[in-house]
Amino acid sequence: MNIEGKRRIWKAYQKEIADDRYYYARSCIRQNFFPGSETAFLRILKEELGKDIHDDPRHTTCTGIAYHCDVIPFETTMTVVARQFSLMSEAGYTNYVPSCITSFGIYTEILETWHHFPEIEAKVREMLWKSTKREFSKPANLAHASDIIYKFRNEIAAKGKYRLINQHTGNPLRVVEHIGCHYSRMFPHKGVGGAEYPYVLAGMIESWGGEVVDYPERRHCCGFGFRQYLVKANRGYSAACSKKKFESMAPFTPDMIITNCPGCPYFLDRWQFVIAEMQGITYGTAGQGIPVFTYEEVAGLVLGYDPWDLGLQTHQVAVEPLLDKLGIPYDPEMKYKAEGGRFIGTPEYPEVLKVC
Amino acid sequence: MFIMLYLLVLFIKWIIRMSPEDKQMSIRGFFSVKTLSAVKEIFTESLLHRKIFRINPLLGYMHMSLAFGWFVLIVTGHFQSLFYKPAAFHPPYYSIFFNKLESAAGNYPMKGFFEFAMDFLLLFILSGVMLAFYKRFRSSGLGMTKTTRLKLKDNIALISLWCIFPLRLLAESATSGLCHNGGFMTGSFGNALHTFLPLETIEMPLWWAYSISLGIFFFSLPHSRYMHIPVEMILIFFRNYGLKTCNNYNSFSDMEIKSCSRCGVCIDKCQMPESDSRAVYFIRGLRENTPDPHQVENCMMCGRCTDICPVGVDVNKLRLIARSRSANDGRSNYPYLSAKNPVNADVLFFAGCMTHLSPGIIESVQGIFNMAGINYHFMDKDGGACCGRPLKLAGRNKDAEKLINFNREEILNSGAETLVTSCPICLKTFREDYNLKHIRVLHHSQFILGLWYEEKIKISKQLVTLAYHDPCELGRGLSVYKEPVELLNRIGIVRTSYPHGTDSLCCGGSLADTELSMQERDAITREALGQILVNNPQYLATSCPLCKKTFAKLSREIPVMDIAELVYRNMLSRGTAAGKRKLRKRTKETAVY
Amino acid sequence: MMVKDKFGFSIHADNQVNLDKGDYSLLQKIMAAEPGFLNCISCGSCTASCTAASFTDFNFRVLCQNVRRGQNTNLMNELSKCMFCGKCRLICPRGINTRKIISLLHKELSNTMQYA
Amino acid sequence: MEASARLTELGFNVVLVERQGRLGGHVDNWDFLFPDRKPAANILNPLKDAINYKVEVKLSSEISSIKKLNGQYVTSLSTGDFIKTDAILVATGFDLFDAVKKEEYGYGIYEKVITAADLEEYFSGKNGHKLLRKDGRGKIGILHCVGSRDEKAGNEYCSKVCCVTGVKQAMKLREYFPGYEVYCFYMDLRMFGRYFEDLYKEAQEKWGVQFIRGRVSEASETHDNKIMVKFEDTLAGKPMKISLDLVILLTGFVPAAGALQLKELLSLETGKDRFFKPVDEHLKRNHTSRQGVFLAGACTGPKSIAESITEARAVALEISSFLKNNE
Repeated sequence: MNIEGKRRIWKAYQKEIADDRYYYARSCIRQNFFPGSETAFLRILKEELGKDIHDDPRHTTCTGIAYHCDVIPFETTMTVVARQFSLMSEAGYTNYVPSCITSFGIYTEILETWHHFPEIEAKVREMLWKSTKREFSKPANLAHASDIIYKFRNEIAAKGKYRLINQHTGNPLRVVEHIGCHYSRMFPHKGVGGAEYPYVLAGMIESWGGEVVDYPERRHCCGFGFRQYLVKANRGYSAACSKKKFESMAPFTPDMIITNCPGCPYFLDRWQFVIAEMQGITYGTAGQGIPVFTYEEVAGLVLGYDPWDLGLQTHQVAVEPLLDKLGIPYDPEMKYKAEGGRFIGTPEYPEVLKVC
Repeated sequence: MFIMLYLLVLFIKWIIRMSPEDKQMSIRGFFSVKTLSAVKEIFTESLLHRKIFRINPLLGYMHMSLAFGWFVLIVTGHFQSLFYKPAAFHPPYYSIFFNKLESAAGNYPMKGFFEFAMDFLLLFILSGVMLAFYKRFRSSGLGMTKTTRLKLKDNIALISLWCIFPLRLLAESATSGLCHNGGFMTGSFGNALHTFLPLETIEMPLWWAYSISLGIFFFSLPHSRYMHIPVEMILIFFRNYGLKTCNNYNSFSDMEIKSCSRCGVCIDKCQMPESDSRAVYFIRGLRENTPDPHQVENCMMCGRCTDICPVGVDVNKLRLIARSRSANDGRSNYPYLSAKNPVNADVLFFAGCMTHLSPGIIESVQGIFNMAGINYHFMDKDGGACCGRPLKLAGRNKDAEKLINFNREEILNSGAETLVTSCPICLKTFREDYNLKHIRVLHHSQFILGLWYEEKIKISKQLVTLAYHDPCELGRGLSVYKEPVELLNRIGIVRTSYPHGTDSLCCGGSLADTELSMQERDAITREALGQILVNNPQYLATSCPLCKKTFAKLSREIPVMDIAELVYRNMLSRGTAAGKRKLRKRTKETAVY
Repeated sequence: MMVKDKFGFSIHADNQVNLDKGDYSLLQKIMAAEPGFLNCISCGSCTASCTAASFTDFNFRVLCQNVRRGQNTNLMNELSKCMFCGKCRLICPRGINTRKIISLLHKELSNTMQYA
Repeated sequence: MEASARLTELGFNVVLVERQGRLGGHVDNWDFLFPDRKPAANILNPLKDAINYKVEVKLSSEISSIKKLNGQYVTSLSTGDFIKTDAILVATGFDLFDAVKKEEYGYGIYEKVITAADLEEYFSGKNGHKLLRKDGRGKIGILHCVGSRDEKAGNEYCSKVCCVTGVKQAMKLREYFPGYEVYCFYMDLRMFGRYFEDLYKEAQEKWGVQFIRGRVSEASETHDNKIMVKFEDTLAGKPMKISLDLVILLTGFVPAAGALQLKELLSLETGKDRFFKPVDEHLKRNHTSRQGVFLAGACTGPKSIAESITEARAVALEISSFLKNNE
C-alpha cells in the first residue's frame, strides 16, 4: 500500500474545525453503552486542553434513531434540531459539537438541506416558533466530537503518558479504525479524509504511535442499522455484519479496534460475545477477542487516565490484555468498584469468550 | 482342426448365453424352411456377395472370386482326390496338397478336366487377389473413396491370405514343371520356370511356404476380420430364425460384431468427419472391448451404415447398447410434470419440442385440421413433455421411460384413436416404445394424405418443383417413404435425382450426436444441401422440423418448407383448376393406401 | 437450537459469494472437453426455449453461470430436471453445444456424489 | 497530423501546434491496437512521415491568445512566435479520466491497481517495473467503465473504445501471463466495431477470459497483498467478492485540458458532456459556429483511431473548400 496516495486524498478532504467555545450535544445511547466516554471527552477538553465547552442538560435527542427507523417525519426531526440550535444560540455558542455520529449526520443533512432549499429552513423556523416560540441561528461550525479530538491529537500525544506501542515487543499496535456510517458517507467533504479513506481516527492512531490496519471490509457497517438491532428477530443480520468485519480483519491480527460512533463499539464489542457463545468462534489471541474502544477512551488511556474511571469495566471483551501491552497499570480489585469502593456487581461470565 | 474347435467353443457359448425365447425360436426355426432360406442366403451373400455387387460390380467380383472361387476350389480339389483315390474320407490336407503328394499320378477319371478346372479356379481367385491388392492402394478403382484402416492382426491375416494363392501357383507349377503335367496354367508356367530355375531345389520350399501361409491365415483368422467368414454363416442362420439385437447385449449381438468383415463399404456412406467413431471402427472397438466415449458418442445415427452393410449388422442398436453402458441412467426425474385433465377428441396432435421451434408447421397442421373439420386436441400446446427419444438416443433408457410413461398416460386418457405428430423423432419412439395398443400413430404427412383420400381436404397440383428430403428417423428409421412423396406429388413436381429414400442423407442436425461442433455440423449440412439441391428446385420439402431448421439455416436461396406448410399453402392458394376430380379418380384407382 | 433460544435469534450466513473459495474442478473438466462453454453471453435464449423451464424453475443459463463461478452445490438436482430435448442447442446464438455440456455435467455430477 | 498532411497535399501551408514535446499524443503511449493487434508505431510512423519537412511543426508550445484581425486568426504561442492563419483546426483530442477520482478503486494507493494506459506502457516496455511473475499463477481483473457512464464521476457518456480495449488487453495478458486467469467486470459490452465481436468471442473461447456482468463497487487490499473487489454478478443475481493479483482500470475519455482553454479563446460551444459541439451532428460534424474554426478527432467525443483519421481527412476537404470560397 502506498500511503502517499492516501495522503493525497486526505488533503482533498480537509474540513474547518473550530478550535474553542463548543456547544456539546450528548448522544442518547452512549452514556449507557460506554458511560466513561463522554465524561472523558469533557475532561480532556476542559482539563487537558483548557477549552470552553458547554454541556447543556436541556437539549433532547436529535430523533436520529426514530428518523432512521422511519417512525417520524423529517419535518419533526428538523424542528427538534432547530430547537437544539436555538438552545446553542441562547447559551451564546456558535460551534456545535455532537457526540453522536448519527446526530452529526442528521445535523449535516439538515444544514445541507436548508442550504439548498431555503424555503424549507423558513418553514422550519415557522414550525419552531409555533411550537416553542423560539428562534435560532445556524451553527457557524459543525464538527463531530471525534473531529475535535482529531484536531488536538498532537497536543494529546504531547501531553500523553503512553503511546499505542506494544511494551513487550516495542512494535506499534495494529489498530483497526471503524468510522460510523453517518460520519461522511452522505457528505464526504464534511468528514476528515472523506468517505473512502476517512482520516479522523487514522490521524489519532498515527500521532499516538499506533499502526492503522487497512482491511477489506473496512467500509462495512457494524450492523447496528437501528431496525436491524432494535427488532430482536433481525439481530441475526446485525451480528452477521460484525462477523463479516471480524472475519476480514482477523488475518491482520489487530490488537484493538477504535470507533467514533455510539453503536459501533457497542456492537463490535457485544457481538464478539454473541458469536463466541453461538458459534464458538473467537477472534484475537487466546480466545480473548479483540478489545474495542471509543476514541475518547483511547485518548484517556494515552493521557494516563485510570482505566476504570474510563468505564472500561463495562466492556464485554476484556481490556486487560491490551492494557498490559500498553504497559498501563490497573488494579483488578477496583474493576467492579465505584467511587468510594462501592461494589457495583460483576457481570455473568461467558462460556466461550475468555475474560479476566 | 484348430479353427473348427475354436468355433465350436464359441458356438456353444452363444447357445448357452441365449435367452430362452431365442433358444425356442432357434429350435423352431431349425426344423423349418427358414433353414433352407438361410442356406440360400449364405450362398448368395457369403459366397456370391450379391449385395456388394449391387454397390459396385468390380468390388463384388473381388469378394466373390475370393469367397466363391476358393470354396469351389476346395470342393473340386476334394472331388479330384476322390476321383483319383475313391475313399470314404480324405483328410483335408490330402486334397490340398494333392498335386504334390500324387505328383507322379498316373491317369485317373476326368484328369484333364480337373487339372483344367483347378487351374481355372486358381486363376479366378488370383484375379480377385490382384484386385484386392490394387484396392489397398487405389480403393477408388473399386468404387470406394476410402478403405478400412487395418491393425496388425488384420494385416498379418491379409498378407497371409494374399500369399496363399500365388504360392500355390508357384508350388504347383514347380511340381508340374518337374513332372511335366498340370493344367494349362500351372503346366505351361511350370515348364517355363523349369527352363531357367533349379526347380528340384526350390519345389519343396515353395510347397512349405504355401502350407505355412495357409497355416498362418487359419491361425490368425479368429483374431482378425476374417473371423466373419465362419461367423457370418452362423449369423445368417440365426437371423433367419428371427433372432435380433435388443436393448441389451446378447449372443446375437456378439455374432453380429464378429461377422463384421471390415469391408469398409459403410465408410463411404458415413457423413461424419473422419474419425474412429465410424461404424466399422466402432464395431472393431466393441469386438476388442475398447470403445472410448468419443467413439461411442460421436455419431448421428442416421442409419446409412446399417442400411448398406452387406452383413446386415445393426450398428445403431449396438451403439445404443454401448451408450447405455456408459450413461449414468435413471438419475433424472420430472416431478414437475402434472397430468392434464382428459379431453375428448378423435385425434391427438403432438407437435414435439423441435416443431415448437418452427411455429409455421404447427400453424399449417392446425390449419389443415380445421379446414378438414377434424376434432383434434393439441396435446403439447403449451410445450409438453419431451417424447423421450433424445434420452433414449443418449442411452438413458430409464430416464426416457419416465417421460414415456407420463406421455403415455396422457395419450391413453385422451381417448383419441389417432395420434398425429409432426416430428419423426417423436413418431419413432411413439411407435416403438410407447405400446399405445389400439391407437394409430401417424406422421402428419401420412394423416394429411389420408385426409385427401377421404376427400376432407382439397389440394391441387401446381407447377412448382420440389426436392424432398427423407428424414433419417422417418425413412430409414420407420420406412415411411411413400406417403410424403405421394402427397408432394399432388401439389407439385418432385424431382428425385439426388440421394433419397434409403440412401437419403442426414441433415446434420441429428439429436443422436452430442460431440459434433457447430462448424462440423454446418459442414455436413452444406455438403448434403449441395447434393439435394442439385437440380435447383423452387422449394426444399422435408417432413422433420429438425431437418427443416438445420437446412433453413444454410439454404440461402431455396426456401426450406415442411410438407404440412406446403400443403396448407396449396390449400389456401388453390385455384379452381379443371380436371382435378379426374386426377383424383385416376390416382384413386392406382392407390394402394 | 439451544443457543437460539438463549438469544432469541441466530446469526445469518454471509450471502456474499466468495469466488476465492469456489470449486473450479468441474469447470476445468467441462472447458477441457468443450471450450465453447465460456462462449456464453448469458442471453438466456436457452432457458427461454427450454421445455423443462416451462414447467419448473429449471434455468440452464444460471446453472452454467454457477459452474463458471465454481458454485457446484445442488447442481444435480437442477440438472435432473432436463429432458435433453436439445432445443437449447438449436437456439443458442453462440453455437454452444449445450447438449454436450449437459451430458458432460450429467456424467461428472453422477460420478461424484458430493454434488448430488 | 493526418489533416495537416492532407491539407499540405491540397497545397495549403499548415502549421501544426503541439502542446507536448513530441507528436502522436496518446497513440504514442500505446503498444498495440485493436482489432488487429497492430503495433501503434505502424500507425504513427506513416502519419509522421506524411508531414515530415512539409508541415511546419511547433512542439511544446501552448497557445496564449488568438485574435481575429481582418479575417485572419492571429495565434500567439507561449514560445513567443505568432501564426497568421485563415482557418484553425481544433484537434485537441482527449485526456484520460484520472483514475484517482474513483477513490473506491484505490488507484495510486494500492500498487496492484493500474490503468489500461499503465498496462500499455508496460507492454511497450516503457516502464521497467514488472507487474507479475511470468511463471506465477493467480487472477487478474479488468474493470470496465472507470469514469464513464458514471454520474458520480461526472461523466454520463460512454467512452466507446474501452470495452474492446479491455478485451484486447485481456487476451494480451493471458498471452503474457499464462498462469493467470483474467476476469472482465463490465456493465454492457459494446462491441460496436467491425471484428470487435470476433475479438470478444476469441477472448472467451481461445483465451478463456471470464466476463462478469456487474460493476465493481470497491477494491481493498487483503493481508496477502491481493486486491479484493466486491461486485454483483448481475446474471447470477448474487453479490460476490474475489481477490485479484492485478487490477486494470479501463479509464475513459474526458475533454483535454487544452480544449477548455481553446473554448475560452475561441468562445466555442460544448455539449453537456463538455466535448466540443459541432454545428450539426450529421452534416457539419467538423464545423463550429465560428467562421474558419473546425473540429476533428476526439475533441468532439470519444473516438477510435480509425474514426479520428477518417475525420481528419474529411475536415481537410471541408477546410480547403472553405479557403477556396474565401479567396
